[in-house]
Amino acid sequence: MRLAIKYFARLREQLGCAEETLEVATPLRVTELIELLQQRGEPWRGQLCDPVLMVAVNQCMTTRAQKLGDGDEVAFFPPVTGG
Amino acid sequence: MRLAIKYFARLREQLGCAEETLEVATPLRVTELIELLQQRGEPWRGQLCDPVLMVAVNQCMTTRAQKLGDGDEVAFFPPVTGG
Amino acid sequence: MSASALQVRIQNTAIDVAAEDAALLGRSGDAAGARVSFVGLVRADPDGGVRGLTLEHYPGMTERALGDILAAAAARWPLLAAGVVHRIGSMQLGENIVWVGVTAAHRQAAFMAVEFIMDLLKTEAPFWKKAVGAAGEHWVSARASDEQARQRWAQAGSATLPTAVSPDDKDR
Amino acid sequence: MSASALQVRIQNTAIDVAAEDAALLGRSGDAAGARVSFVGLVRADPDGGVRGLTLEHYPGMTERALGDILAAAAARWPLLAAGVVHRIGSMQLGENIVWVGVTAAHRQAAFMAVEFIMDLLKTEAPFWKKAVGAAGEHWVSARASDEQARQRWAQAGSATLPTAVSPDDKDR
Repeated sequence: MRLAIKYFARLREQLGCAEETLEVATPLRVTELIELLQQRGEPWRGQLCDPVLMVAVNQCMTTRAQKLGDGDEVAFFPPVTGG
Repeated sequence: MRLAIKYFARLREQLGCAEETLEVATPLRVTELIELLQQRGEPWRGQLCDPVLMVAVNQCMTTRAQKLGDGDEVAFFPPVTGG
Repeated sequence: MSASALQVRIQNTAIDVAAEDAALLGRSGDAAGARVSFVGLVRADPDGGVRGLTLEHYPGMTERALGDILAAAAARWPLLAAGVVHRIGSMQLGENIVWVGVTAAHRQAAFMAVEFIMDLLKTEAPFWKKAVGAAGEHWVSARASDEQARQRWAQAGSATLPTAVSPDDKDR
Repeated sequence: MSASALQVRIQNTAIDVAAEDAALLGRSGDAAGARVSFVGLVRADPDGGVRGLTLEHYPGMTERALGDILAAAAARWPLLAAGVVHRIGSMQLGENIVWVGVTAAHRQAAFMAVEFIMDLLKTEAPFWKKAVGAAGEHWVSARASDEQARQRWAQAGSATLPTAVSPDDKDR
């Protein structure tokens, strides 16, 4: 299945990546997607292990336990600082 | 001693008096001034016995226990409703 | 905070809220990160009777009471500027009765200060409203909820900020 | 309350606060007795380093998150109208970052709603600030006090809030 992944703010800069499309073989949860991305080594391994990172799926804030489906838009970003 | 007395809003209308100057013989407290005014009979007697009436002396909110001095400005009025 | 940072005015003409907000910011300096502005308006009664208000005040004492309330707010919270403009005389449905504005580095202080100023103004500043409607005029009664709102500031001295702000917080 | 009473906008140009306040009142009707307006500004650092900000957001999710926050506020308090305008891109010291406005019959609902909207915006809307100063740029850190401020709304009625969802709820 296919996932659209987005990275924002400091994380975007540190990974050098704003968005990508990823083909994954099996259904998985956010936590497993993070492990998959960390297998790329640094900076992915270090940046994505930050426990304060927030995650949104299809533009709704969610947890690392959420299951992902084909076509989902997954976003990772630091704690928000607007307003 | 001489007192300047003011009445506001509903009280002013019910007494038919906005302000007056009163000569009193002895030092007295607000509560004694009220008794003095009530000796005029109605509408003074009834209007000035209202326990929610507020009192200010020299433009500061105070209580009926306050002592009055020569030249003081005493104001009586209903609970305020600005804003 | 300079003395001119706190300003009180009573007027019998319409309140220009945008001008008051702009002037407030103008005397706040560049440390202002939050501005809270309150406006109270002549509102329609649920039963549609109200067409306007007449507002009476106690000249002299009003300005003093409002000045004391602003000074009390500035003593409780770290404000940059604060102001109150209150209208008197006759006004129509939808017109502004009162404007209160506050600036501060952070929003919590600004919110608390404006609520405090309004709660004290409603219970301690010598203004009286007479409602004007189709069925004639009547003096507006004081609301018990205003007295309750005022009580919440009486209890806990000065520690009224809902959240602690640590010294190393650089952002609003 | 009509659907048009709640309005969200993201823009990369200056926020005209007076125009937003006027438009808010224009869609509030004649029952509006209280209007609370909040503005967040780019403020000077205590050490004088900040000259401006760059604001990044998550297009699409931002509008959705702000709309959910306004809807949650309108579900909690009897509001007549509410709006949020948030700026993105580059802005200078003293410029407006965000405007939040609410009208209601009575002031308590209007104050609570604006504080609620700001507390949720600060912790749940996907915006990120980068401070621009003499010594270069840096991403602004989240404040613990914002998270604490958000927690005070969590106890009652959290079903309406876009909070984290337990794992079992997400099967599809």
